[in-house]
Amino acid sequence: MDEEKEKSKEQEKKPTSEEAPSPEKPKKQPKVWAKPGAPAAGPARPGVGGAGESKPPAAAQASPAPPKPAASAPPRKSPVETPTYLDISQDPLVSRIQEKFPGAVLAAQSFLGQKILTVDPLVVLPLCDFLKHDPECNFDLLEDVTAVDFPERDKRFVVVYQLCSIRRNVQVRLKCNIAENDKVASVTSVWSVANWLEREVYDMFGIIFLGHPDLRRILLPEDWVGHPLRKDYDVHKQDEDWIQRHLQIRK
Amino acid sequence: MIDQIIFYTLAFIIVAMSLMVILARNAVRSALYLISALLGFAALYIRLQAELLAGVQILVYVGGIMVLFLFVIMLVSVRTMEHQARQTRQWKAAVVIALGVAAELIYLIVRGGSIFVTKQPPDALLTKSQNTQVVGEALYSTYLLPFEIASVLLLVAMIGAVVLAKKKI
Amino acid sequence: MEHDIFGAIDEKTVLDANQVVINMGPQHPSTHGVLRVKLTLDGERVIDTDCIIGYLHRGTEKIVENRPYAAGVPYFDRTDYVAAVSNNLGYVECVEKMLGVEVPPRVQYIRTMMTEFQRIASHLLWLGTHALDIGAMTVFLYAFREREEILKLFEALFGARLTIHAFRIGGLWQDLPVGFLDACRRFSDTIGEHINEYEGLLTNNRIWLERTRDIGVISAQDAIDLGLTGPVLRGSGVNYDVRKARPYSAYADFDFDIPLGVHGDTYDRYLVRIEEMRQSNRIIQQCITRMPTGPIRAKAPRVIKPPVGEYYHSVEGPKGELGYYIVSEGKTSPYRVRIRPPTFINLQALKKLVKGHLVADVVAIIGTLDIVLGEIDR
Amino acid sequence: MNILVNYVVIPLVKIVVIVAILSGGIAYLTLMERKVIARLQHRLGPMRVGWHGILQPIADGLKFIIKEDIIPIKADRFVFTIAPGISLVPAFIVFSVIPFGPPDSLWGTGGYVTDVNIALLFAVAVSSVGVLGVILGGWASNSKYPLLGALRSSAQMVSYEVAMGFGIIGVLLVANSLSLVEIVEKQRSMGVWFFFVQPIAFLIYYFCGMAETNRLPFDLPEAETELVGGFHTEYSGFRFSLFFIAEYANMITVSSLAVTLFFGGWLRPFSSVAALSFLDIIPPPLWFVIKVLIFLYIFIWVRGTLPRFRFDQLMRIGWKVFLPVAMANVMVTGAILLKFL
Repeated sequence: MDEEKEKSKEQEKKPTSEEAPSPEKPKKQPKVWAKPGAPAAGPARPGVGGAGESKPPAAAQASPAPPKPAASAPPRKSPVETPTYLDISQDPLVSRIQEKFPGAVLAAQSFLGQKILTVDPLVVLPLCDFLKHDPECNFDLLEDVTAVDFPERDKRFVVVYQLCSIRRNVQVRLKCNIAENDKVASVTSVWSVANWLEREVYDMFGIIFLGHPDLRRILLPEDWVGHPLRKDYDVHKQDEDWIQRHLQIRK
Repeated sequence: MIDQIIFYTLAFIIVAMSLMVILARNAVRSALYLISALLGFAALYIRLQAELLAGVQILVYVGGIMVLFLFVIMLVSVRTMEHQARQTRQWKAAVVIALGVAAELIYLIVRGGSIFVTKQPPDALLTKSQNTQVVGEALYSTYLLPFEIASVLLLVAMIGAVVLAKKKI
Repeated sequence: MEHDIFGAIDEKTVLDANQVVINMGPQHPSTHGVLRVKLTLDGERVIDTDCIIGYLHRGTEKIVENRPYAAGVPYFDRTDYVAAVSNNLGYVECVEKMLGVEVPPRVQYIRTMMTEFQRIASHLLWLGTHALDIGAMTVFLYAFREREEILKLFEALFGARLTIHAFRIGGLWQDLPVGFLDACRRFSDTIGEHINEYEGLLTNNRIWLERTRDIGVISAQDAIDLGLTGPVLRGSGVNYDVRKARPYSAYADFDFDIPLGVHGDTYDRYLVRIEEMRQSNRIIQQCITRMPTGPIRAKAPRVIKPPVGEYYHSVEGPKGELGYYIVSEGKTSPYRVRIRPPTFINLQALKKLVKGHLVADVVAIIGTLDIVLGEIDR
Repeated sequence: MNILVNYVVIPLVKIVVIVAILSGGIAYLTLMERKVIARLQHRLGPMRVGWHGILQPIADGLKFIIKEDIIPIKADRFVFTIAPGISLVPAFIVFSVIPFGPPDSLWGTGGYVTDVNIALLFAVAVSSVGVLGVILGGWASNSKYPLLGALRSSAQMVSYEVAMGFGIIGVLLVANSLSLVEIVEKQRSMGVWFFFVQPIAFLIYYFCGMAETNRLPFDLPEAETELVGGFHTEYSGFRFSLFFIAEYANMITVSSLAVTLFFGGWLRPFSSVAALSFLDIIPPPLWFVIKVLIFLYIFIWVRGTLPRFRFDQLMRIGWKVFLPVAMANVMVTGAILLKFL
């Protein structure tokens, strides 16, 4: 099932400069494609719709967004824009960064109104320091650090920093793509909160943060093998290995 | 007769416990034996109708000082002390002192009671409820100076302890 | 002044009890779960702490990667298991945002109301356990008495009390049962008095003041630097509440205040949470009186397949900013779901907060951080 | 023969009776505590065993006896074993000097086991021994939480013993005797309970008593939410129950002494007012018990209401509040007595 083509997903984050009919806020029109009146969202105790069994009849492709074929988007009857990544390289924040760190921002996009800057991993630390202390940026709160694994890409990991400025009440997301053995600078010196967050990313993805004061596993035991949130992590095998090693239980 | 039995029983307990104090390898057990010995003394005092002394003995020594003893012993790691050498190079000095004390004791035993001048207090002082009062009067009249000297000494010791414990005051 | 005469004595040789390492937890009554705190003590004074967590790690984020979107909801009941409604709200809204589904106002109101009930319930649990940690046993039982009423409401509406699978993507499981709003109103009318009751036992109690004032002080700047959110942040006087900063659900429609602390100590955080319960009650009352009619489900797709993209949506959970970051590859199950766990991040501040305090304060500070291990370990 | 009866048989009988009553009283004190606290907290408390849980203490006792008695492998077995006894025995010995009836009661043998002339000193001294059991138990467990509990206990004990002693001296000055019987008699002859003469002394005594019995808000040595039970963390089964019994026995001791010293012991209220003589319908020992129960109730009430002090605060209050106030009380009392008597 689900023989959607996900192979063509690699460079999907290409900014789509042409035709920006989709606004910042998601235009939320109901996408009706269940039978109207049928209990759509939560009919009964068991979760809605089983695993991907209901196969959409035909790809809808109403959406224009060219670089990434939106074929995988659910088909819909009413022609509604599928939200896409929009280019925001003219955004004042981006230009502010660009003038300070030329070339640091590899891509500036927005998705559903959220700003996403893909930055050069080499400048993460100075850039973060700048973003925090620059009075015009003032991103004083590091909300989250996490990562996403795309094993089929060259640079398989995306490290994601979710920043927020409490005073200006704006958010921005920094992303940097790194390869498996790349390291990225720790931002613990900028925001103390990054300490545990980066430890968790290390624990779950095996990404090394340079300059981290205490880079140990945090949720998993010290002697755990592997990094579970990687897509190629075999849960069952690892689990059995660990149990065998520690509890001497054999199947 | 009964008096004798009681006395010798108590004396035996006290001596045995005192020996255990120095023979026990574990400091906390030593403290336990010391407590037992002190309680034995308290019992002796009661037998001598010195109830106040017995009460003070328990209150001050058993309830107060031994608590502090244990406090200190617990802080010092007893289990490492157990493994330390019991025989130090001081044993020669110890033998000399022990022999001296033994000689003294033997002398006292040989000479018997004749070297102790015992004064029988007036009967009135030994009546039941007067005990405490007698001690109090003696302390604050006849023995006022030693009493005050002792308290000053204790004060000095206390200040010294505070200074030692708190480097930065 | 320094006495050099004593310098020659190495204290360690005299007393090697200067530093004791003591394990608080993972089985300890006041770590609120299987948290293990390694305390390095000098006497009873805390020199250093190290939190060892993960005993409850279930790999929630990994599990939901392999589940359809809708089937992920119950897993988030079990992260912060004492605030399941808030967790559900964050996830459900995040998926809805990605889908572009707008839920009807009645759903918004019900969700908001139930989330505020959940906030009160969570704060009650916090209050009870926090007070119990400090030795005030009666408050604990009082708080549980009222929490029980909330759980009964949950049971009536959601069919369960704790892990309740409160919301569905696109709406609700069922409409409010008959008489539900009256029950809510009854609760809402009395909770104020009950809060006064707790305050009567604690707020001006000399011992309570001594135990909480100037304990675990954190300045506004440090709090932000440590990524604290929720009442812990607001106790330091930082006005940041996601309900006001980025209103979601129906919060924009209601009048409520954000209580702020001044000193950033345990007592201020206590006051903030107490006042938050009152404000939550205000929201609930507004919800009850203005409850709109209408459908309880949006026209959401049956198979939920958000378009390729990513979204970070955060809600103000009872314990802080609860964020969901979902990466979709256009499949029926999310490519990656990241939970921003507020208590995980808040717990990190423990090290800073307890430094120099006594063992008894560690308990008070763990209490004031209002942690829940299900969420920390996920 | 007469000596044998007077000094052996009668005291022995009294001791047996008192120990029996006390044991039963302690058992039902636990039930009372649970019921009262439950009442304070809007719940029912024990309801299953017997009518309204009336047999609960027996079930508890059985449970304690039947439970496995665990001695940690690294514990000091000898000390670990005897520590609960060291705690328990003094708690019971104190009752040998506490009078619960006038000297002419119980067929002229006196409502007490013995009336020694230093009874008050004896009571204070012996009850101070009990803490040794706590300390030794905490140390012998060879575990960190119990050790911390033991350290707290010893520090707390030493601090509060001093203040308590000074508090009692106020009474001594007024009563001019250390005998508890005479203290009560003095209250009758003066026609006023010493509480009204020495209210400050009473408050200090009672608070220090709470501290000495490790009860909230002073229950730091056990503080189950911090030290997971403190000194008795490693104890289980019967040995644990000995500590438990000792704590409750100490509660009764403190209450009994408070009644004896400050509230006229076995005397009925207004014992000098003849118009109230109908109150004599209740025999003196019962008056004593009633008063003790009131104080026990206060113990429980406080536990249900107050949070716990922190250790340093506790020490500060002991040394910087109670002790100076108690000393001032002694001085003022002494000055007044010198001036007017």
